[in-house]
Amino acid sequence: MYTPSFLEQLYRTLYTIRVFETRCIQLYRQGLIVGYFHPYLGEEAIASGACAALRDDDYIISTHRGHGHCIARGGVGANDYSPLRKMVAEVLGREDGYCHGRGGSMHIADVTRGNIGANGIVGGGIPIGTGAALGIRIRGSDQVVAVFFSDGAANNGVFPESLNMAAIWDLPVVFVLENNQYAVASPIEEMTRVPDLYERGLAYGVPSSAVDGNDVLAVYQKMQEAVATCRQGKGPVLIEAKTYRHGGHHVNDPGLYMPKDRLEHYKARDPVGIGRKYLLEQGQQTEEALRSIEQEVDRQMEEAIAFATDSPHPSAEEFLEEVQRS
Amino acid sequence: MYTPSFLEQLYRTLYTIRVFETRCIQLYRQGLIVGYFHPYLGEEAIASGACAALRDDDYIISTHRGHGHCIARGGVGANDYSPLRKMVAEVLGREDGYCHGRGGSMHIADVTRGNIGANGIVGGGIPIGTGAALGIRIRGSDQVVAVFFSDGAANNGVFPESLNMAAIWDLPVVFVLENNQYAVASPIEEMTRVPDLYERGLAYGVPSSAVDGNDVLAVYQKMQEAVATCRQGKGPVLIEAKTYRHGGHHVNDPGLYMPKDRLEHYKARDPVGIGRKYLLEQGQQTEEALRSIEQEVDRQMEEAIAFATDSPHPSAEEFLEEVQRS
Amino acid sequence: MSAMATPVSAPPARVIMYREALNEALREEMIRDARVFLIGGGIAQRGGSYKVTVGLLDQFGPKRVIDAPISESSFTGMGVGAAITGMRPVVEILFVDFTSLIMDQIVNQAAKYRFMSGGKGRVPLVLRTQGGSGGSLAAQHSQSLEAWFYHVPGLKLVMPSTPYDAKGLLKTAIRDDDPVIFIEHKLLYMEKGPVPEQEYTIDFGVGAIRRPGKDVTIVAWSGMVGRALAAAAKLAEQGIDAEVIDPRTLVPLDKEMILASVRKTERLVIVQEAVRRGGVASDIASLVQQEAFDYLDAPIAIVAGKNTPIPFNAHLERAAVPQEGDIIAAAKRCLYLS
Amino acid sequence: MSAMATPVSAPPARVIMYREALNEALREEMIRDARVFLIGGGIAQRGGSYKVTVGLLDQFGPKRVIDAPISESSFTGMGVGAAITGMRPVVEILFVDFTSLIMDQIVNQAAKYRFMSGGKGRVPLVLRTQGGSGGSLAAQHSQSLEAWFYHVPGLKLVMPSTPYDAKGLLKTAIRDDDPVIFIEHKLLYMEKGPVPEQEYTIDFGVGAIRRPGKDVTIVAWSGMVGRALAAAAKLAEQGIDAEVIDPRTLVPLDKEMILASVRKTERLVIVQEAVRRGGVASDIASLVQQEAFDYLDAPIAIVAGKNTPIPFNAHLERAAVPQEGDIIAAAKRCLYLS
Ligand SMILES: Cc1ncc(C[n+]2csc(CCOP(=O)(O)OP(=O)(O)O)c2C)c(N)n1
Ligand SMILES: Cc1ncc(C[n+]2csc(CCOP(=O)(O)OP(=O)(O)O)c2C)c(N)n1
Ligand SMILES: [Mg+2]
Ligand SMILES: [Mg+2]
Repeated sequence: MYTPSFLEQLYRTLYTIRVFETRCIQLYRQGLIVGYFHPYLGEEAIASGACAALRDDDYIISTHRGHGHCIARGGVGANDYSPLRKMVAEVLGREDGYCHGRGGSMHIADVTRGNIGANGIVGGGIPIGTGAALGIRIRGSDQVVAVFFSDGAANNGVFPESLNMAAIWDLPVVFVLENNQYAVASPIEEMTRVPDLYERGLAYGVPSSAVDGNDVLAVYQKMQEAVATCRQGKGPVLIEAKTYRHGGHHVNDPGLYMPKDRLEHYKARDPVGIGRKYLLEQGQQTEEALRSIEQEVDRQMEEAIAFATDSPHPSAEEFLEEVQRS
Repeated sequence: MYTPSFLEQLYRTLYTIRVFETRCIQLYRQGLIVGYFHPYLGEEAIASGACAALRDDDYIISTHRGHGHCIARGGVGANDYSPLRKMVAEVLGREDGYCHGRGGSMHIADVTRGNIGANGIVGGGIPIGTGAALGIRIRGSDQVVAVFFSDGAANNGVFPESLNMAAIWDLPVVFVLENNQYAVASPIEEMTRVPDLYERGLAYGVPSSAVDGNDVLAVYQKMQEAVATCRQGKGPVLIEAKTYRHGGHHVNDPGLYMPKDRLEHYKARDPVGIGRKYLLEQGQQTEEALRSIEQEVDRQMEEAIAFATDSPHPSAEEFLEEVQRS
Repeated sequence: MSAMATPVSAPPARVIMYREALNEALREEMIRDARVFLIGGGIAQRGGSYKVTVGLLDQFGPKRVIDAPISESSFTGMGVGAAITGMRPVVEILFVDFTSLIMDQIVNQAAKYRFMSGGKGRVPLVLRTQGGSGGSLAAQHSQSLEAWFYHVPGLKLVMPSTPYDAKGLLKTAIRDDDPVIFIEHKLLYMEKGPVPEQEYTIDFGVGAIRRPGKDVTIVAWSGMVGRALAAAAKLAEQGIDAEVIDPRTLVPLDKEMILASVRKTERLVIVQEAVRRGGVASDIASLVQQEAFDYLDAPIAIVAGKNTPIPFNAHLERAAVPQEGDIIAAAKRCLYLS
Repeated sequence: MSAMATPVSAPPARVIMYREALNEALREEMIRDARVFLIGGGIAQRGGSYKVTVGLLDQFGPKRVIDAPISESSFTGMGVGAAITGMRPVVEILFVDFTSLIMDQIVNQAAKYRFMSGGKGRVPLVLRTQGGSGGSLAAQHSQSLEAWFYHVPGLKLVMPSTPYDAKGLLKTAIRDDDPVIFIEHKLLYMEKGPVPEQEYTIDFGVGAIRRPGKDVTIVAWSGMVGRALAAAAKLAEQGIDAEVIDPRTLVPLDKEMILASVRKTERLVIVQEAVRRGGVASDIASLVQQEAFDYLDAPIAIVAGKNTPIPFNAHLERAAVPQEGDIIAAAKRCLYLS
């Protein structure tokens, strides 16, 4: 059904995100990364599956937990790992980072690839992404926007506001709600009476449904359907991808409040493992071929780290000159 | 089923609101009232029916279209028309008004009667009313809050935010959505795909339903049930009362965009007329008895106008002294 | 552009209203650039509460003149997103009081995006809004909140006082590649003034000397310019020759024009409708005392709104904001004549 | 209260952290008054991102220590409604940057309700929040936005710099019948200082002379007080005797203390972490030049944040906000020593 090369690329994305987060957590512990750092571990399938359904001229908008989206959208491919280098450089605050060290983990944007960017305000990106879709509708093109956000952001009033406006103006936007069931330490069951958050979309007449967020192909298929709806001019779709973090909210949160059995349940349904299995079984690749992909990613990650640590800090003088001119 | 005196009081409220608005519009045209003035004509049954289901120690919160709520809650009774005088004085900006002329039509509050007040920010009162309910829950009393707002306000993100928090904390608040099908000149059909706005409540697990907002007894019954749910500690209820303005958005808006046939349809179902019929038929009152109530209200309104026009403007000197002290 | 409001050699201009001038600016820029679109409450069908957008729906259709639900925070954010991805939105917020609902999208998103993205992203968004008191609209529809935006790096801030400036500055704002806060005044919409037929724009950061004078400098903007000029006329009758400066844009600010005037008059009165505490006037005063310390012959006087929400009652409302007499008194105080 | 930070005859006080002092204030006021409750994000179970509310859930239960969804605008509004109807909410907004989401409820509702209701309603609400840069939290988690609140009639504004003040001022804030904005600083939470065991409160509007001096007055608040004191120490080594004043509350402001000091030193440096343009420093400068014009021997110097969003990179972050050296240089400039 899916070509091996497609499944390979999906897996490469999944695995790259996994390696990026794992290694960056180590860099954080070594003091090389500072500030806030929110890993996407356990949620890799959502960004990977969703972005695979997009065209080059589409847009995405991301969150504070944005490394996965940036990598998936950045198009790390067999022949181009440069996005990884710019990512690592940015989370290290270096001049060669996506934002020349001005943004950091919470504000990575990749305008050239249609990644409008991460956001430090929970929910802040939802109307912005919806506005990109408004621009598309005005221009009359058939581009699509994917707006990523999580369950906590769904309680910011801008979510229903944006949903409603997307609905009445038939905007080509897919709301990808990454329901990892926590906003920091607040469990979804305590933050709403209806933990199936896609029901909120129905109240606004938006086609809405849930999907297994740990299954990259399930996400991809859902997203493909949603994107098709958008491209046909039928307006927005809401996808609630159910998932779970593999750890705490950020690097320094041990996540002790997460019930062990639930965590184990989700870890057993590891998105990277599931993607690997697809590539082995549906993609009919050998274990060896997979290992070679993994080794290549591992190697590229080390190169990215070397690149980033070699990259200079942005110059304070230049910065002050810029400020002076502003 | 209902006692004549209960129906009489309901009708007195309906009729008082009608007379207040009608006469004030004349005062506005005479230049005695200035600023924004949003009549409640056509919606009288909602405030009258809903407030009748409340206890003296309950709270309400109102909107920019708030005269009806203030009169209904103010408890204009056979023997006390003083609220009417304070109302007229306030919309005339006089010292004897509810707010000593500082608030005006858009900010009338009657703290002593648990009317938290009108609001110039559409939707602004929704979280405030919900917060009154939070206070009740913390104190552990069985008071209830009625939050009045209209379809336009339902699109302000604070509505779903507040609905959700009321739901998770089982707050004793009745959201009374006065769906008059317009926000200024914007028709509800253009502002949402799902004009049955109560469906938004369902998405948050809040018992929600619609009622004929022109039928004062239907509103009263719905409200009674909702208030009972709240007093039992079961949390919030959303009531969508469908209605229609009898004219434009404010005094100076002729409302030409309102389709004639729809307007006629609703005028034929005039809430004051319906309340009158209830009193005549269920209440078994004579036409003559009704006329005498009406004449009394008419007379009281003229007295209120005389009182208000006699009331002094607030003193600028005192005002400046207050400011100085602040 | 010359620093004076009207170009010296321009042919005699038509006289039109402030709101008509704004309408022309929007219309011309929408014709000129297909990326420009408008979004706000009641701006399409109704043509706006103050009739600024009248006729634009008919001319440009509902895709470019959009009536939005009462979801200010999100439709402003949508403007931000559209701007980032290549459009030129003009977002209208009916009253500056309601910008309290959209500060996140303006301050944390629009103003910072260019910087946070390392200069790669731009947000060419115009926020049109309207402030000031007058007309008994009470505490939530009468504020002057320019100081909030003035304090935020990444925003430009425009406050036109004449039809001529309204048109020229709005056109410049729409062509700017960064976010511009454009604050109109509710009492000015029906004011008339000369506006040339031919196309023009007005550079940001260039103030206008509304009345040359030598005895005292009066700086005022938006609704206060007229009041300052009226005060200056009365002062002239008393032999006091006031220079009235309208900075027109507060960010960027034509500091040099103000400093040059103060070096000449050695006295400065700053008039703002906003409450005094923490207002823009304080900041201008702080700059002038810093850069023209040795020229000042008297303390800089600030004439400003009182420390109160605006009252509904018209008498109190008037007492709450600067009147002609307050400006005259302040100017005389600077001249040690009171 | 004496104007000094610590009462003169108090017994030797414990030394505790700023965040512990805040915790004690909350705990004591919650014991004292059953109407006091807390609402915010992650304040109950987790005890707050900066551990200020640790242990309060256990002691007071989930009805009075409430973890709210990410619905800042509404849970702040709920605080307003609870306050109007007899409660004493302490609303926590994790970062002052996020107050951009709640300005309507604070400015249009809380601040104006007393006035609009003709004095009949009161809003005894405390908004606790936290600002400032440090720690590479980047542009949306590092702002200093006190100027927004400072400009709004009806709000009080408290910015404690020591554990002692944090406790005493928070207790006063909770007992106040009107809305109080209480802004902590992220770099101060772990700072230690003496805090007496016995109960005390601190009156609003009473500044503290942190270091007496005669050559130059330095006014600083919140995170900048420490930096000003460090600068003063260095200045002392160079024979310059700086007086450091911490106003502690910006509204009401202890103007008299500042004026008295300036009349003595004849020179003033104001230090704020916020960007210069439109900041509180400008307003204080405008007041002082007005009321102590004849005493000033040099222009008032403002040392402030640069006109930029705060960068992520730590080097740039430092360059964006005032450092010790900047304060020293400004003081010397005032003394014409640079
Ligand atoms: C408006 C706002 N409120 C609070 C925060 C603090 N905060 C940062 S991440 C976070 C949790 C967000 O939860 P969710 O949206 O579910 O995203 P997730 O972390 O699960 O990806 C919170 C509360 C913030 N950054 N912005
Ligand atoms: C936040 C906000 N946006 C816009 C306005 C301008 N405005 C005043 S009344 C109104 C319409 C409100 O519609 P709705 O909530 O349906 O109330 P109704 O007038 O029908 O009672 C609008 C848009 C406002 N006052 N506040
Ligand atoms: Mg989450
Ligand atoms: Mg309506």
